[in-house]
Amino acid sequence: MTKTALRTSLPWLLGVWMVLVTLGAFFYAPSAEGFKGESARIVFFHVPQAWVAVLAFCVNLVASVRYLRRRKALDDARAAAAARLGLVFSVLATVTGSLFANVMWNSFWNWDPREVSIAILLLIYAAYFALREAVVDEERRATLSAAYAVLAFVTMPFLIFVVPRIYWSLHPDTIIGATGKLKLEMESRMLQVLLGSLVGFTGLFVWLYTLDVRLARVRLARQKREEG
Amino acid sequence: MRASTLLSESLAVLAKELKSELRSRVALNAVGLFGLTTLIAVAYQIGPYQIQEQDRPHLLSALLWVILFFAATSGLSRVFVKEEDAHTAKTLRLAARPVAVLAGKFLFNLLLLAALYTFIVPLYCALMGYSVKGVPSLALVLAAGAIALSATSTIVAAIIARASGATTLFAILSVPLVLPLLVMLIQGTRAAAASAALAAVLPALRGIVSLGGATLIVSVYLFPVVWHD
Amino acid sequence: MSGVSVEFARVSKRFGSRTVLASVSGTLESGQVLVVAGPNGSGKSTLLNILAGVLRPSRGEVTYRGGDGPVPRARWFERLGMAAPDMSVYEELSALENLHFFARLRGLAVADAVLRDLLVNLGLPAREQTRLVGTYSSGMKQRVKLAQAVLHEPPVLMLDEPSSNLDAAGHEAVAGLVARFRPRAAVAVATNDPREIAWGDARIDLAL
Amino acid sequence: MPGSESLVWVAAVTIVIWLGIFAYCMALDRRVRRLEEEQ
Repeated sequence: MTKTALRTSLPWLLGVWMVLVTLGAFFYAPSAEGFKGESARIVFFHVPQAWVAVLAFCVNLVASVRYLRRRKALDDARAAAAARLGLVFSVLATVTGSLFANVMWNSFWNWDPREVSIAILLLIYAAYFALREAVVDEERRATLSAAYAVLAFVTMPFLIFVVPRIYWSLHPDTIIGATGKLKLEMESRMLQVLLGSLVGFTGLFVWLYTLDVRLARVRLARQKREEG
Repeated sequence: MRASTLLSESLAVLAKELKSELRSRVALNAVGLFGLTTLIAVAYQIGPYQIQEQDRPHLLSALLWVILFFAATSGLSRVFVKEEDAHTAKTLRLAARPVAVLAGKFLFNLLLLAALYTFIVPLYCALMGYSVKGVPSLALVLAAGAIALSATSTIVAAIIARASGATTLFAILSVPLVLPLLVMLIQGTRAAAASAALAAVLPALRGIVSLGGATLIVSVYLFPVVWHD
Repeated sequence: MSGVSVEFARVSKRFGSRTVLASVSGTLESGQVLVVAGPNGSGKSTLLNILAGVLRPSRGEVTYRGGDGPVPRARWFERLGMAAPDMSVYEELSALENLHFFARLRGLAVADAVLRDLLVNLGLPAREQTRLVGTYSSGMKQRVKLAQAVLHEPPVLMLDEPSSNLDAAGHEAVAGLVARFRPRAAVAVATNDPREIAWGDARIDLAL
Repeated sequence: MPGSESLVWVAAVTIVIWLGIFAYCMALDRRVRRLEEEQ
């Protein structure tokens, strides 16, 4: 299995995998009690999106720290690629979250602790790109956005542990626990679909991320050739 | 070789900040007037009597921190933005150690916040009829809050100082970082208002102090990278 | 401070797609004045900023060699004095307050009289020294900038268009300054002014 | 097993959306690979 053979076959595998996950989400997994109709099924898409948003933030952090140490333009490209995907997935997670909240508690936003953390993560990504847009010089843009990513990472633990605990006291009745996992008893089949979806969405993130980085690598190589 | 210590260099930066601020009073006016006008607007609209009894504890502490936060953002970014605008930043870069600059600017922002709080908070309590049972614990929460807010604002100010549209960018970049802090400050203020016991504010204080401390520590590593090219 | 030399090898700088400096090499020797000449936009200031450590080169290295080996980049500023068009002093402080501030920052306890004499030598009369720099003319501000560059007797001195905004007397004062520093410091002057080019023991010509 | 009418319809729409995204990504993949070969 050469690298290129792997690289061509993996996307197809992901394609089929996600079709199976979707079928599983709607037909294989039983409907959950205590939910209005089939609304709970959105969780098979909402939780993985939230997970990928957090994963992308960690990839962005690692690339940012590496940029601050080695000052390689490719590390900055990696950080930006991860942040772009992080932004997209945190928007998706926020939207699916509020859709779910709307069906369940007929209000698009009811300050569910985990939703607040995802929304703040979305604000961090938006601020990260506002900063990148505002700085013209490439090297300075890379340095400043890397510094902001590290700074934002420091507040993450407070975001995850402090905010939910406080909001929890405001809304004790929400069933989505502070730990980010749905509190409902997960039947084995539900768990299988959720894990399958997590794997699928992570695969999608990795695929898009590598595409973006390969594109950046080509652009940097061309730039170096022009400059050489 | 280096006769002076970091402390004396930081104090030199602080002294310069205070001297030039007292002469121009730009940040002081921004923060003071913004705080006062928002307070008057809020007090006039809401006033002590229109909030129901059971909502008062949370709403009054949340409103206080909304006013304090936005008043602060209008002035806290100046410490670095004015250095870039006046082209004194490069001179300072070539004369001082980065950590001394960070410490001096942090202390200045801390004093600015302390001035804002001592000016606005009593006025707020009077105008809004906010009775605080634990005044010493509220003072503690305000002090810890000032340290944490100054730590975050100073490093964010350094990051945006050389970007275009710096002042608006400052608000956009500091809001997500400060939100967890504001949540804890609001909770701490509520606890301080509700009971005189110091223990009431301890959980919030622990969170504020550790977030402020973590931010300060990471700023010491990040600032030299941000300050120098 | 002992003599310091600054070696720079194959220094290049690109801003986006524009190459401002293409592989420039040379050394700033102690006891010598190096003139960096060239038309506007040829990268004179960029080269000086890279040598001063406030700007990273896209390629190439810069090394400060002091008495006891290479000096780490974070400490170059302690051995360097610089004056440049994009370096101002604080307008809300007086000339003396500025110099005292920079002296304290560098950890030097410099007597008030020494600073007053330094400013007088550069052509800023005593009665002006306590007024706010904001009220100064551009020539007087330039003199304060030069004073801030030399008050710590640096072994490396970099002057970017030092005579800009200066009258004849001002230019003479700068010439005196360079002559005073040449014997025991490495001096670099970026300029297009033929009078300043004449100071150079060595020269680098940058092209567009 | 829930086989209600609307569920089938929603599942179908989701799969169509996914196949659209998938096709777009495959096209991107091919373009990047072509760019890399040009290097």
